[in-house]
Amino acid sequence: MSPLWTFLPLVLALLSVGTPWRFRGLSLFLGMAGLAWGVLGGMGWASGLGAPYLYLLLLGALTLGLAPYLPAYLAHHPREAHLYGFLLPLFLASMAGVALASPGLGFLFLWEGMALLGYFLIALEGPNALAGARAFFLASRLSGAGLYLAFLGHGHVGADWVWAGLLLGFGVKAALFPFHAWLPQAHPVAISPVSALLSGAMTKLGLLGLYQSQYWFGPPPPWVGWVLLLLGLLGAVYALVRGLGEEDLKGALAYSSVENLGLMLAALGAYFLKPMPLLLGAFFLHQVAHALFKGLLFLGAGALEERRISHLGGLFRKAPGLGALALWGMGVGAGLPPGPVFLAEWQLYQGFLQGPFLMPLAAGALALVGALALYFYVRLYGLAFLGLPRGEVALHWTQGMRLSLGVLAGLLLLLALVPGLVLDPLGVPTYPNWLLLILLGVLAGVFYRGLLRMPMRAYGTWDCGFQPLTPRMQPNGLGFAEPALRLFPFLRLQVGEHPRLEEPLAEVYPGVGRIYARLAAWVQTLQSGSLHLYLLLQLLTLVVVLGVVLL
Amino acid sequence: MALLNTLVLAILATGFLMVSRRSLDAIIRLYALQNILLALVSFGLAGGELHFVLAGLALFAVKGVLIPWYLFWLIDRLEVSHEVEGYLSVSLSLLLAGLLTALAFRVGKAFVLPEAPLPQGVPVALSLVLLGILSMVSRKKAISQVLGFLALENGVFLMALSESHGLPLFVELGVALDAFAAVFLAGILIFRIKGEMGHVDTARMRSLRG
Amino acid sequence: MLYLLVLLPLVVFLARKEAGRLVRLSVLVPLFSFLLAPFLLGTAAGPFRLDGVGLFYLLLTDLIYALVALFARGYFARAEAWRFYWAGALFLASAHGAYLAHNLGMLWVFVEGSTLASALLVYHKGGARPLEATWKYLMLGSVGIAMGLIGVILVYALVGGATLDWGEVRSLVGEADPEGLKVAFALLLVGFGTKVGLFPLQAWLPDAHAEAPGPASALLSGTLLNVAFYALLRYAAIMQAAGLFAFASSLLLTFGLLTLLFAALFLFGQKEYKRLLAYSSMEHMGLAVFALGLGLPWLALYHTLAHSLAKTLAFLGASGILSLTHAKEVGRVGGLVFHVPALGIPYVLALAALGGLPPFPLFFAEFKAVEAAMRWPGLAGLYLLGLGMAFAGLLSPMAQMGFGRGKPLRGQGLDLWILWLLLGILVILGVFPGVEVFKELEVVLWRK
Amino acid sequence: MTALLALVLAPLFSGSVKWLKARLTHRQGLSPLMEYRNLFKLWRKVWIAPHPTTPLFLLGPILALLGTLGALALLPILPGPTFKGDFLLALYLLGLGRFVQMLAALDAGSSFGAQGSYREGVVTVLAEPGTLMALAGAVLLGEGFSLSGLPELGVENSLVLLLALASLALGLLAEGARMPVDDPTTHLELTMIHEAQILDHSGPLLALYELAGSLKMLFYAGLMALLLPGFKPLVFLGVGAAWVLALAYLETYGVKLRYLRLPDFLSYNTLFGVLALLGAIWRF
Repeated sequence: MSPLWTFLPLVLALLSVGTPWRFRGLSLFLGMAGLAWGVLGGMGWASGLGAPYLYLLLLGALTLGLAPYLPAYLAHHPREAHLYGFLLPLFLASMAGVALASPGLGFLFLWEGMALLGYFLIALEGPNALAGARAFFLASRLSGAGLYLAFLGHGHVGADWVWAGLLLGFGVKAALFPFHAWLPQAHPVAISPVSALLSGAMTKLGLLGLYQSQYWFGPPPPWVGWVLLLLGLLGAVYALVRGLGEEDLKGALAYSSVENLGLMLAALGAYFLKPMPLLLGAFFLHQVAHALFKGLLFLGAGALEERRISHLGGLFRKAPGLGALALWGMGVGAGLPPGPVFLAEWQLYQGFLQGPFLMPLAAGALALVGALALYFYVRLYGLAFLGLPRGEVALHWTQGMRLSLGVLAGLLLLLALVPGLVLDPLGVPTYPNWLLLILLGVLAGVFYRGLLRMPMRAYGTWDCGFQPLTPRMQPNGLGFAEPALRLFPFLRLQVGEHPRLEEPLAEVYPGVGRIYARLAAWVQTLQSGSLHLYLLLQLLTLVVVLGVVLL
Repeated sequence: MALLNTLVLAILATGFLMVSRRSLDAIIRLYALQNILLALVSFGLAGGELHFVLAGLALFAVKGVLIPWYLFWLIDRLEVSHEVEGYLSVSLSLLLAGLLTALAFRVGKAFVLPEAPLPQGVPVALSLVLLGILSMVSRKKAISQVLGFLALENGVFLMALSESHGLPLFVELGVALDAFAAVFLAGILIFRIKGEMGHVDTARMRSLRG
Repeated sequence: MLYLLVLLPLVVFLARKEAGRLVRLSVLVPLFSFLLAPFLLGTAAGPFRLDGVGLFYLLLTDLIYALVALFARGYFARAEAWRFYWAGALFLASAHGAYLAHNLGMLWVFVEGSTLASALLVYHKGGARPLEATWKYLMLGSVGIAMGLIGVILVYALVGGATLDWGEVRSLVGEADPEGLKVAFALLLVGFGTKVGLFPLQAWLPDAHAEAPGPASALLSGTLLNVAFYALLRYAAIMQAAGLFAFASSLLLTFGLLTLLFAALFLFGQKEYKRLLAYSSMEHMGLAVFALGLGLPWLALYHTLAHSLAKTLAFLGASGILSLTHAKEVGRVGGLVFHVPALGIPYVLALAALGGLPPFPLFFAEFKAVEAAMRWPGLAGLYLLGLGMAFAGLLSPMAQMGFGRGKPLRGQGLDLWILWLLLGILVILGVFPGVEVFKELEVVLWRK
Repeated sequence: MTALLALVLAPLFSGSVKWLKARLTHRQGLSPLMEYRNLFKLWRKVWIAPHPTTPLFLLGPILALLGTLGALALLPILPGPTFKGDFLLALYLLGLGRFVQMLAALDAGSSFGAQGSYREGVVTVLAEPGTLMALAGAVLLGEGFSLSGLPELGVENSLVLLLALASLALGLLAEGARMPVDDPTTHLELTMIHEAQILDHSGPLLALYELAGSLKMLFYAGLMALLLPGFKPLVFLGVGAAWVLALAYLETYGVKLRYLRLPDFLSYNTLFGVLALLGAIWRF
């Protein structure tokens, strides 16, 4: 049962792009492909064939969720719809191919091909997506160079160098701390289905690669574990605090991706230091859960035309369905008990506390990340969906989107009820999460119905008796996060007429770019246009080469 | 052998003069003289084999007569001052020429091959090449650059003569033909440059940068 | 028969200045020689002999010339098309001569001939900037080639003045004195290096390619650089036969790496897109020389093939853009993929191919080169750094021209299907590299 | 089981605190049992639905109560469900309650509710890590990695457990929104943290919040009880009484910290947590 037959639906999807059937064919075949990957991945993972099959399960679930979304979304984004219809199946195929490939030419072929397809998918969005697409492409090529060093240098270079290459290669793709800057620039600017795929599926390839490298290149030296652990946690905290100050909704979601990836990297680092099934459970469950809830949130964000948080507000009343699904997504994302992400963090805590040397202190950092995540998602959900609407928001909440988000939410619920899907092959015991979920659900329902039956009277919100409250009185994006931003050293908040958030780290990469540009400009003065200089150069070359040869 | 030595030294002298003279006509005449001397050297070396003599004669005809005549015709048509402006003053260019010749003699020893027919010709040839490049680098006018290139070409031809009695006949002819074609094309270009830009000074042709 | 093959392109002159016939002849002649050449493999006539490597480059040149001539039909106005086709015919004749020449002297003569013919191509119908570019090209090319001639003379002398035939020289060179051979190779490398565009000697390349009319620069980049590289290949084979390849490879590697790094620096922030493509040609020629230095001539052949096809596609695309927008700067052209996808998509994919991205052959070439270069990890590191820098330079123009802000325009009057044909060939070559074919060619060159 | 016990005791606990504060200021004060009648009265009142509300407005108080009850259920004072790593679930159930409470505050659309919720968020960010590390340190010393295996205060592990108790005490003050962090009896909306979030909730909703507030304090008291030697329910009652005294004393004589001074105050909590964890790792 070679996994190749799962790519058949993709070929059909490519053929179906031409048909004038308004992309129904595309979504049908993508759905089939998703299902095929899900089934294959599930069976392979259950029979212990290894991590690639779990990735296929994850990719299949995300594609299944994405399939109904596409026709609805592309209907009101008609520009370049056919190009998207052509590139998306290819992009999915390349991701699945990378998961199944072993290191060498084939792996790198698909890896760089994925980077190219990703670049086109982002750049197709329009001129304002260029900066993000450029950052994405540079980061992907940097990771490609790292992989070249690792894969080809395996025989010639020491294990430390190979692992340095792997860390660079897969770390950049999995947003390891210093290399995370490209992700919050690239993912929000793409159209929502693409950013869902990028955040949900592509970043996991970096994690999968790092995990598989221990089989390809032998166990890693200890420093790799510590680097992953420390940078992962540091990246998580940094991303959350920076995300708190982020004005763009999808930008904030991208920062939350960096945070979740940081946690997964920390789990992997801890696993490399002390192999415990608990940590593996945390690593894999978090991946699947993150792919689902991040896909749900990005696709949800796609339904909104306006993306600045300070102009949203009161969406729950305009689209209760979207509000409820987004609440479930953000609840899971914040790591609250009934959700699978909490289950992953719960295992991660225990893994940290039983770790060697000073690893238990990482539990403190994880608690900080948990608290920040809570604050982050309250801000995101509260300002966007609750309170008075701050501005006029055009909403495209159509039937296809409802189905797609419903599928993803359902899968998340399934994962919460039966975490064994991911955890059983690893043999990790968990507390009966389904019991907690059902109990909370039933009791909350009973109380809710009880309160509804009680007599109530509609009246205005409490306003201290002054003039009535206006929507502008609610805090905006930066206002809500202001006290937290004061706490952390790595961000500077300029309060005043136009409050701005300065991020010192964000100046580092453009700075490097400027230095390189100055070097290039200096070299280009060599091409000064004077024929005499060129002839002189020729003479000097001749003299130097002869000198080298004769001496 | 003594005759050959004097001829080679004469060629070196013409090379020096070509670098130092300021007037274009003088340089072209010196170039013609250099070709004559070269032809004599090739006859001296030929030692009676017919095709060497033939090659020498043909080369003399092309480079000795045809090219100088073409250059004279070109200068008249161009109505440009016969003065040679350059970056270096006469004394400085002579000093540099001397330096380059010393370098050529020092390096030339490595170039001499065991059964070279004219061992003392190789360093002179190398110095002619270096002088040719020097004059191209230091001269501003387009024509003087062509002349520098021709001096370079003579140096290469002398190298061929002194290393191995010159290249096979048709290769020699091909080289000469190419040299003439290059000069001919350069002539057309100089005409167009004069027409387009009103001057023939390559130093002011610097619009293609970066 | 080989004389026929050399003189065949001159048939184009029969059509004098009448554009329609010129185009037909200019396409039929290379196609005819494309079909005829394989049958003449191995035959010899006077100084000419056709062996595997010569045939490979001959077929490549004919294919590219036919495509460029066909594309030029839509590009040039009817009146001035004859200048391009005449100069092109001369260039094709000298290229045929170079690939068939088995005598090293004749090889040099034909390479010099191709320089002069391509000078005409660059000059086309004049103007201040093309004039300046042509003059510089002529001067730098001739001086470089003259140094090459000294090298040929030294080789001829080292072999005792017996012969200049490549085959015999290769067998006789075993006993020649190594010091002389090293000096000869150094001179040849500097000589032909100027024609290939290696680092310190590359000043003419961007001017010539940027000022030449669109299809002419495609010819220059696609085929002229290969002529000089072919000569370098021959002399590298001689050095290998003489057992001095270690010395030769160190020189080749140094020049290749220098060219790569400096081309990458030149590429960055380049304002005009044709100069950008010219520097990319310089970079890829550096990569080909580097591959030759690694001792993998089959990889060098593969790299030049892949580069020629990709660069022809890019330059044809660039000339299409120029004819539509009349803007030379990257900043004034934008959103091609949105406004005129038939031209935009192949052009952007061509830039991606030049950046060494997977579905295209240059990725495979660079992968194999890094694999072979890993013997000296520092070298491989520098190589990767150079590739990264070159890609950074290519990225922003690709982004701006492909997807940036630009005024909508209509693509008309150009044969854009040629671009898609070239794109198809590139993808096929990229996915199925067919390494065995190149290994056989290597046997012709490299004596085990 | 512990949850039911705590449910019964909660109104008594908050009532007696109010009664003792009144006595300390020489006022007669309501009897501690008054709180039960107060809750019952609130339960039967008509609740006000502020204009722009969503179902979350109701879910806020419900899940706040359920979360706290769930956390209390996990405390092994009286036999109840225990498993490895249950202390994490307990703390995060409190987090669930807090999450929905903050959202409900935002829902009413008033700037006070929003200010209360983001201040609560900051307090959580400051207090949570310390408390969790302290608890983790204590759990590491015990066996079985769960609340049931917590070590009692003895001579050899006295330092770690004292630090844990101190950290839990500060945690109670921060989470329970008592004096140094937040003044429960203030009327000035701008100074409130916890009270601001429940401004718009009235009638039964307010009753649920009141109950949840005092239950949360009892949860921390229960945690501290687990760390002290002796028969668990009795120790729990003792600790509860001690906290009544402490809170009353604090709130009559203490003063509320300025909001921007909170990080300095709660950094002690983090310090104790880190020291407790280090102590547990290096066994000093």
